[in-house]
Amino acid sequence: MSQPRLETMIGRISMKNPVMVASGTFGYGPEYAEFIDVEQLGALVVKGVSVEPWEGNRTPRMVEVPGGLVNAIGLQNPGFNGFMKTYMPFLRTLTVPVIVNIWGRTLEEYGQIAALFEKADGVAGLELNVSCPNIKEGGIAFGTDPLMLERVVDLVRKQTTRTLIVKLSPNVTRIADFARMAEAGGADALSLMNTYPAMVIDIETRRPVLANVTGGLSGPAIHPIAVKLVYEAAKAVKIPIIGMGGIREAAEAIEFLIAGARAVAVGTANFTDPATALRVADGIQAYLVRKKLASVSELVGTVKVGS
Amino acid sequence: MSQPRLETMIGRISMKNPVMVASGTFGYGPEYAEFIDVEQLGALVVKGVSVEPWEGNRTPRMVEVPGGLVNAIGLQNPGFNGFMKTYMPFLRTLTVPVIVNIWGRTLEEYGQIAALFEKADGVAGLELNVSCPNIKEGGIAFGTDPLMLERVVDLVRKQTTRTLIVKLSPNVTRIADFARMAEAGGADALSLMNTYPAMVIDIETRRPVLANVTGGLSGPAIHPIAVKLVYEAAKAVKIPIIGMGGIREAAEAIEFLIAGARAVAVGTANFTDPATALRVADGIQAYLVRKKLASVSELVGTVKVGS
Amino acid sequence: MEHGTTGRLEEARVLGQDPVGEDYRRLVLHVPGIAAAALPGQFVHLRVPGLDDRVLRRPFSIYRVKGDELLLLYKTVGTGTRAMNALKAGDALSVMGPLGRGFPLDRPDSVPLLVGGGYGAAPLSFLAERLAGPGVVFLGGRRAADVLCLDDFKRLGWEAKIATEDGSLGEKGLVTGVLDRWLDARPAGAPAGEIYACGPDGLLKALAGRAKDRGLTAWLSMDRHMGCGAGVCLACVIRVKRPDGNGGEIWARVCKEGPVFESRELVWEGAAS
Amino acid sequence: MEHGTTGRLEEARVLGQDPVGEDYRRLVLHVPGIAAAALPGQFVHLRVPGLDDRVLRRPFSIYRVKGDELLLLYKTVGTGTRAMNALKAGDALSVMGPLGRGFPLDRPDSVPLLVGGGYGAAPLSFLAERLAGPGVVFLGGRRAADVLCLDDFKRLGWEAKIATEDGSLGEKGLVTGVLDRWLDARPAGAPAGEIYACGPDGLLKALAGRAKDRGLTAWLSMDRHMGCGAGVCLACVIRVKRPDGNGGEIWARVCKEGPVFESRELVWEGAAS
Ligand SMILES: Cc1cc2nc3c(=O)[nH]c(=O)nc-3n(C[C@H](O)[C@H](O)[C@H](O)COP(=O)(O)OP(=O)(O)OC[C@H]3O[C@@H](n4cnc5c(N)ncnc54)[C@H](O)[C@@H]3O)c2cc1C
Ligand SMILES: Cc1cc2nc3c(=O)[nH]c(=O)nc-3n(C[C@H](O)[C@H](O)[C@H](O)COP(=O)(O)OP(=O)(O)OC[C@H]3O[C@@H](n4cnc5c(N)ncnc54)[C@H](O)[C@@H]3O)c2cc1C
Ligand SMILES: Cc1cc2nc3c(=O)[nH]c(=O)nc-3n(C[C@H](O)[C@H](O)[C@H](O)COP(=O)(O)O)c2cc1C
Ligand SMILES: Cc1cc2nc3c(=O)[nH]c(=O)nc-3n(C[C@H](O)[C@H](O)[C@H](O)COP(=O)(O)O)c2cc1C
Ligand code: FES
Ligand code: FES
Repeated sequence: MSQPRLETMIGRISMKNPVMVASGTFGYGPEYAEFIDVEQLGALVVKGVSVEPWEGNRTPRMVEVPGGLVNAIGLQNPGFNGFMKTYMPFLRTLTVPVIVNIWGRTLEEYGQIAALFEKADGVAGLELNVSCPNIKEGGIAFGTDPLMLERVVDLVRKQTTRTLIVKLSPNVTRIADFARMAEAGGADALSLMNTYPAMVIDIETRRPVLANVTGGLSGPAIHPIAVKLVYEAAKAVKIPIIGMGGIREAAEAIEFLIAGARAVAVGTANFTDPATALRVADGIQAYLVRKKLASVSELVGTVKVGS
Repeated sequence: MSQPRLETMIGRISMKNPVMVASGTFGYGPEYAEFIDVEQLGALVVKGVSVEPWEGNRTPRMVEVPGGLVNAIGLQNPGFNGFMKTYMPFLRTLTVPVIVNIWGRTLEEYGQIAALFEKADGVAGLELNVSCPNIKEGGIAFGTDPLMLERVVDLVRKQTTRTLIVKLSPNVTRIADFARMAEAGGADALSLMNTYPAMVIDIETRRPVLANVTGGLSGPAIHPIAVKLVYEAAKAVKIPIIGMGGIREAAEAIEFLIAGARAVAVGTANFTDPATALRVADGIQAYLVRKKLASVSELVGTVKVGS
Repeated sequence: MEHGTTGRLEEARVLGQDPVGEDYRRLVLHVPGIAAAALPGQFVHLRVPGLDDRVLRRPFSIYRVKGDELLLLYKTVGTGTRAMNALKAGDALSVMGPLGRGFPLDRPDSVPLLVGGGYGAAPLSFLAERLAGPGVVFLGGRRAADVLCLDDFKRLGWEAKIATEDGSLGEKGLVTGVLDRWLDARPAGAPAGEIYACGPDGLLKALAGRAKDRGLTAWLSMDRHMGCGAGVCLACVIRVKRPDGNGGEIWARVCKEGPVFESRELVWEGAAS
Repeated sequence: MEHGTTGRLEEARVLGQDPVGEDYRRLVLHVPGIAAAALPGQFVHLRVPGLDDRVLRRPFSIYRVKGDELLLLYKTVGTGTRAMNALKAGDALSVMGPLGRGFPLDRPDSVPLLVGGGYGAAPLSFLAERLAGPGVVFLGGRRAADVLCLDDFKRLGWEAKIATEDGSLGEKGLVTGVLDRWLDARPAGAPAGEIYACGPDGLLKALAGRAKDRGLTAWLSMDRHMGCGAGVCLACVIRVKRPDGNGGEIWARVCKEGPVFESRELVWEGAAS
């Protein structure tokens, strides 16, 4: 038998395998390139970039919990110019598709950052972060109000011809409503989930461990929640979905694909093992071989519900 | 130094220690009484009871995941009469306060079950379950719509003079809104959180593992989410809060108390070790001694936020 | 007819374990209270040490009791059983048991026919030890290595009939085939046989069919995924006929009303999972 | 001035470990690639095996390098280090390293003054080995058992000055006191000392003060909780002065721009956590 085809499409981005890395867990590209061959990734999603440089939150910004971690980095980034100068030259040397995660504090800023990237070479797609739980303005406020969501997606859509991925917040009652809103607003794809709002208290000092008081939970702990969200969103929309949340091994990625995701992203597990995404891609391939499936597409959304 | 006081009050229920067991994870009382001394519990909360007997969901109903489990029992129960006949005689022999978790498929059924328990001796309080993710009608539908929530709480309040605890769903964007609604409707206390909607897919069969397709995630995985919800709810209301979600050791319970809970409940960990609640109560006592605190009240809600 | 006893939560000490063929292991625990109360067909619920990210115990049939010692016979199949491989003499672990209702021991008028598949032989070995006199045991498995406890039964003077799917031990085929031929060869008028079985669902279902067709009584020990193991969580339920006999069905908890059920009580469609 | 090297992801084999006093252990790893590239002050990021419910690696300074072997000196303080106690010869574990920028090795005109608190002595021992000639090392700790690597320094011919808070070894008090007196006793015109330090934040902050007051250069190795260890996650950041020198502050990643910083770069207020 010939090798199964791992290729998948997200909007107009064609990926050689369905495994990307999640924004904020892979830096801007060069950092982990010392340790693994980043060219083997399905796609590389960089940390959130805004129009102006942003300091992020005070420290501590991260705390490990059983089954994951809670972070409140607060979207620290060098701004559009800093990003273009420091990281784009490296990213342009890659053949792997580069997706830039973008965010703003206001509707206008979302529009501006999308417009700025319209002129940037070497960026295959934009991932619109409307779901960061760790900043006071912007972020999750856009992702948990359906009307705001549609407005921001619609606005960004008008500014960009790149593949537009909208990253949804899990912190809503009915994800299907938000998935539909993003689709209606012109998204080419959806990604979910972002981290879930959470808090850790140090019982010795009785202070929140994070300087930001609350943060976002990621890692294996959230995986069954993420699978449910991907499943619900996939039923609601026609555009492709990128599933993420707690992937460590191929099995967890395969669950997302079966639930309806066309691609997946590895986040927190990069910290455990920077080679996770490559291992997961290999594992998906081995699974397809074992299951005699000719391609990833034969797996996507095939969850059998009902008897 | 004299022993710290572990007593706490939830509505008019006085508990000798702040550790109860969570509904659905301790049966109706007699089951675990073979294994541990249930009289040492702060309170005993029984599994959800409805007006008529209820079959619950088909099997499989539970699946273990890293850091917890996903269940879709579907509120199987013998109905009011069956409960009164089979379990109330045992429960009446106890001095520990008994709280009955109640639910209905319709507004009317919520009212009826509350009214039925009004005549039942030996029931200290009712916990209104408006947050079960595992039944088609009722349950979470009431807990994720603020107006529905206020209506059902208001209705039940009119039917009962018992301490009324409203068990909130975590599956909402702003828990504070729901906490306030329940308080406005006449709740004496709030409990949170119930399980979080989740899904597990068997990658060999490509079927959801649970017959109900989706279920609710519980256990250590959800603890940092629950702490955040308790913290937010405690800021929003004056009535006491019962914190639960992922407690295994005293430390996790203490986090809830510091975040603002007056009592806590142990759920999934009962399956790991039926003596968890007793161990947690002992651990809280040891902590109070070590921290030279005279009572649980000196701990409740003392989280230091800001510098 | 009560074949259960009161359970307890006990801290056991591992005395040792040794491999039984390739896939199975025998684990010896020092756990006096549970050992004293244990009856054949009952099970224990183990908290496997070191499984920090797992919240559930693991259920195992009681294989044998020797004074204060309790023996288990387990197959390594997943996370929990893999972690059990690392248990060594001196380790402590929390055990709940004995749990559930076991096999009836008070049915002297019939020949006991024990039918086991794979590790299903374990509780039958314990049963054979506690039954008044010897009977016949039918053991099956995929291959020779899956036929367990043969020596135990021989030691007790039981007649053993074997079948393996690959023919590597005994007859080639299913154990139900061997049982069928044995039953067919029974002289008319010989005392009725009564089946006691433990093994995979397929085997138990086939035996329920045989029992019905031939008018035999069959006691089947069911294997379902468990949460609490103590009748609390309602995860392990299967469909059984209403005891009032008017045709309805209800749920029974395998951990509490079972694991052993009389085959006529069971409703196979609803229970298959 | 670059004191870092390119990191790699390498599968290490444990060669053994042995206790160093009550609370510390020396772990020996066979990890040729990282050992060859390691520089003093750099660290490795370990995936501790068996920590199934933990997602982060654990950072440790490189204590010594012997051919293909890398030695760590660690204190057991929590989940990860407790699990490390179980590592035994033959175990495999994933190591990222060498990471970060270490101490400068190219400053020959000054007397190296090494100041270590607790396990902070470990990277200084490595540094002493790689520095051109011997200097003076100042070691402090709560009690005698917290004064580490003394033999290493003696072997290299270094003068060692000790202070313990309980007076159980060397002078009673803080190591900064001993340093102060040594500096005060320095004849005028003697070559300037340059401080290289690793230890608790309090010690490093005190040294930064000394350096400023006395016009000395001090290289401080900072200890912050880390996520990725590779400059990716921005969890480990501390406040430093803008390199352009016009008064502003920016974040620096301890895992990447550090862990060693020149004390004048650091902004203590923002960094205290
Ligand atoms: C009453 C009873 C008696 C049993 N007696 C024995 C015995 O004597 N020897 C033996 O080897 N096995 C026995 N089993 C099966 C044994 O419980 C499982 O093999 C074991 O739980 C697998 O755990 P794991 O973590 O290795 O597998 P995993 O697949 O990693 O376990 C995941 C989850 O599924 C559950 N699970 C997986 N397989 C089974 C199964 N077959 N039955 C029940 N739960 C399962 C686990 O308990 C756990 O909750 C018995 C089961 C029951 C219900
Ligand atoms: C650059 C650097 C070099 C270090 N060198 C050494 C060394 O040579 N010897 C040694 O014994 N220790 C060293 N440490 C500290 C060591 O990393 C921690 O003691 C260790 O991570 C504790 O892990 P744990 O799981 O046992 O503790 P836990 O408290 O259970 O850990 C929980 C989390 O907090 C983190 N953490 C806890 N304490 C520290 C700490 N002091 N520093 C950083 N992270 C911490 C852990 O990594 C983990 O993410 C160094 C730290 C850094 C940043
Ligand atoms: C440290 C950290 C930083 C993150 N930064 C971003 C970010 O800048 N933009 C964004 O959209 N998501 C960010 N995320 C969310 C991840 O991209 C991902 O959605 C989430 O962590 C769930 O996946 P995981 O469980 O595999 O980590 C961040 C997550 C972590 C842990
Ligand atoms: C098997 C199971 C059954 C449950 N049944 C109920 C129920 O009947 N009513 C209810 O309000 N909550 C029910 N819950 C939710 C728990 O009471 C609790 O809110 C939740 O499990 C979180 O706590 P934990 O993480 O400690 O388990 C159930 C949970 C589990 C795991
Ligand atoms: S396993 Fe919980 S009721 Fe049977
Ligand atoms: S630890 Fe991740 S950037 Fe330093």
